[in-house]
Amino acid sequence: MTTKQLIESLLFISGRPMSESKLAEITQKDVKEVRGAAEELMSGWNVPERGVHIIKTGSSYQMATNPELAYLVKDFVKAEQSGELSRPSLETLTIIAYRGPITKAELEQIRGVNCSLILRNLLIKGLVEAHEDQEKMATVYTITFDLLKFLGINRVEELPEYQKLNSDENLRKLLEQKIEQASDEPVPPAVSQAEEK
Amino acid sequence: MTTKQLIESLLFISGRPMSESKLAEITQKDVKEVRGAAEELMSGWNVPERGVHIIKTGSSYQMATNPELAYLVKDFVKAEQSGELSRPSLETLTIIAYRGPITKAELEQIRGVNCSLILRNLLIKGLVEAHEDQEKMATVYTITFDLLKFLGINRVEELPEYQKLNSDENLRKLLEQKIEQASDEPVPPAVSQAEEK
Amino acid sequence: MAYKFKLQQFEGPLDLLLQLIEQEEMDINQIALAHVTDQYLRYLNDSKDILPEELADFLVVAAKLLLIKSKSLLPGLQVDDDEGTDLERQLKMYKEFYEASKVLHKMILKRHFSFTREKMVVKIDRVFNPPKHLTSEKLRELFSDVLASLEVWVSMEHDVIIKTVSIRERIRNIQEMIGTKATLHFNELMKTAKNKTEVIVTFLAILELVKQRWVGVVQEGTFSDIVVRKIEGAEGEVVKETI
Repeated sequence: MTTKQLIESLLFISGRPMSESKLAEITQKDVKEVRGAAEELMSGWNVPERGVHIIKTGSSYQMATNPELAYLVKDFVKAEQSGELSRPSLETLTIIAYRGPITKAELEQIRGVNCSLILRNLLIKGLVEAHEDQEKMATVYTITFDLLKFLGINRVEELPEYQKLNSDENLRKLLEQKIEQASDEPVPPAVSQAEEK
Repeated sequence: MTTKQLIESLLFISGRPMSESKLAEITQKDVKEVRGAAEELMSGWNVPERGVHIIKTGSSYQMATNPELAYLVKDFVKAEQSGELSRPSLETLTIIAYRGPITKAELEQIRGVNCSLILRNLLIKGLVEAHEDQEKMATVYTITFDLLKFLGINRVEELPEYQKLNSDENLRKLLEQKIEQASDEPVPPAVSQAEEK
Repeated sequence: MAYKFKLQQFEGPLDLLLQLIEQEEMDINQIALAHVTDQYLRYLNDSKDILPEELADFLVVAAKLLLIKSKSLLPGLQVDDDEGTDLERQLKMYKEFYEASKVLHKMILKRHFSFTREKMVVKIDRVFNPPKHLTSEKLRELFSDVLASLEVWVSMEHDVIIKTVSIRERIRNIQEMIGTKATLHFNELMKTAKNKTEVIVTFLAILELVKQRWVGVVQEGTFSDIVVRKIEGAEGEVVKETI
């Protein structure tokens, strides 16, 4: 039996998120092999012509329906899909999606405002998860499967402009470019008016 | 959307046998087309290297584990039933012990995180049980009689410092705050599905 | 200059700043930041939308803006440049994610949701499997820990309201002090501030009073104490719309 087969089968039986370590424990394979096989599965399953996809966040996997079929499946499972995200929730989730795993301090640095309450709300709603990062010795936050399902993507890497916004380095370069450009520009005439009074 | 895709997603999400006529009704295709698509699906899925197969009984189809992997199902069930409790699970258990009967919403307000998966885990391990509370019109959780016996007591009131800890002032305040907050909060995006009938 | 435009509800100080700059159709740079400083401060003073627990964050940005503004007014002023470019970079970064959040919002509105199966395809029988070393005493300990962790949430809002002083309160406070003393020393005033936030609030309050010609400030030498003095004829409440 190949590891791919075993994982496929387990994800189907459970229907819920399964972590690499849990999959490794049940299949008695090592985590690295599980990860490799799971990634292979994802590239096989996550194509437009398949009705079922495999979605991933952090180091967990789950089987889910192809988001293009939402119109059909929602009636069958009688899903409630009411509700809107508030602006602070959306903003916080966006940052965590692109920059997760992220600490509360890093999040607050980007939003410029205390995020304790909004994080708590998102944790309770199950849109965000907290983990202990052993290296950073800090709590880090990531998005959950529920948010992936809500966005209709298989993993955060599929978000628009993920590479650019995910890496601090890319973003820093981008921002610096803009600063340089701005300083090269001739001073706009608006400046004199700017200093009213 | 192809009929194959639609059937694949429906068989996955249901996990149970679905008749050709039922599939035709939901997908709004005719029975003949459904049969053709399902047969095609079967020849694609039912190969030794796949972990999940599609089986046919009479004129019904069902997604199921590759029969070669029957042992894996047993391993999975065992893994679900056994295993030590994580710290968050233990915390949840103690809250149910001291504050039960308690709703999921109250539990989440106290713990500050979503408790769906933890509750399910505690239920499988026979540590807590669910009841319908007629007055609250909600499901409430209590610890099981088995757990009481294991702890060597007859009722939760015999837990150490029960009176004091059960009627903690901060706990009362927090649960009251919840009601105030909940009313002006946006509705969460409910992607989780209702029970299909 | 009176501001007449209406801003959307804002989420935090960077959002307010971004909206002000976009309203002026300016790019994010030091000039734009200096330009909107007054509007920002006025919003801070008047807005009832700012949550008490977020006030401190708004004030930190106010302090950075004032530094940028003072540099643009006094080009010779020797100040460390970091704060200004920091704020500029921070605001640009915030804008990137703010724009991204609008894209995500559109994705969600499409309602292309994925669905997962709640029920397992196999039935799992419940077996009683208690944690081996669990005792009543252990339960009591864990529950006490849980209760202790609640303290921070329960007391949070209460604390913030007591601790923070609004700019308006501080203005009234300084007016009263100056009413009895006629002159005040800046250092003395700062000593009454209990934390960094209050230092900034006090500073902003004095600035507001200067702007409204209620007090004048005099400094004898470069490092000597600043004297705050009531201007002759200034009476009564501070009028809000003076400039």
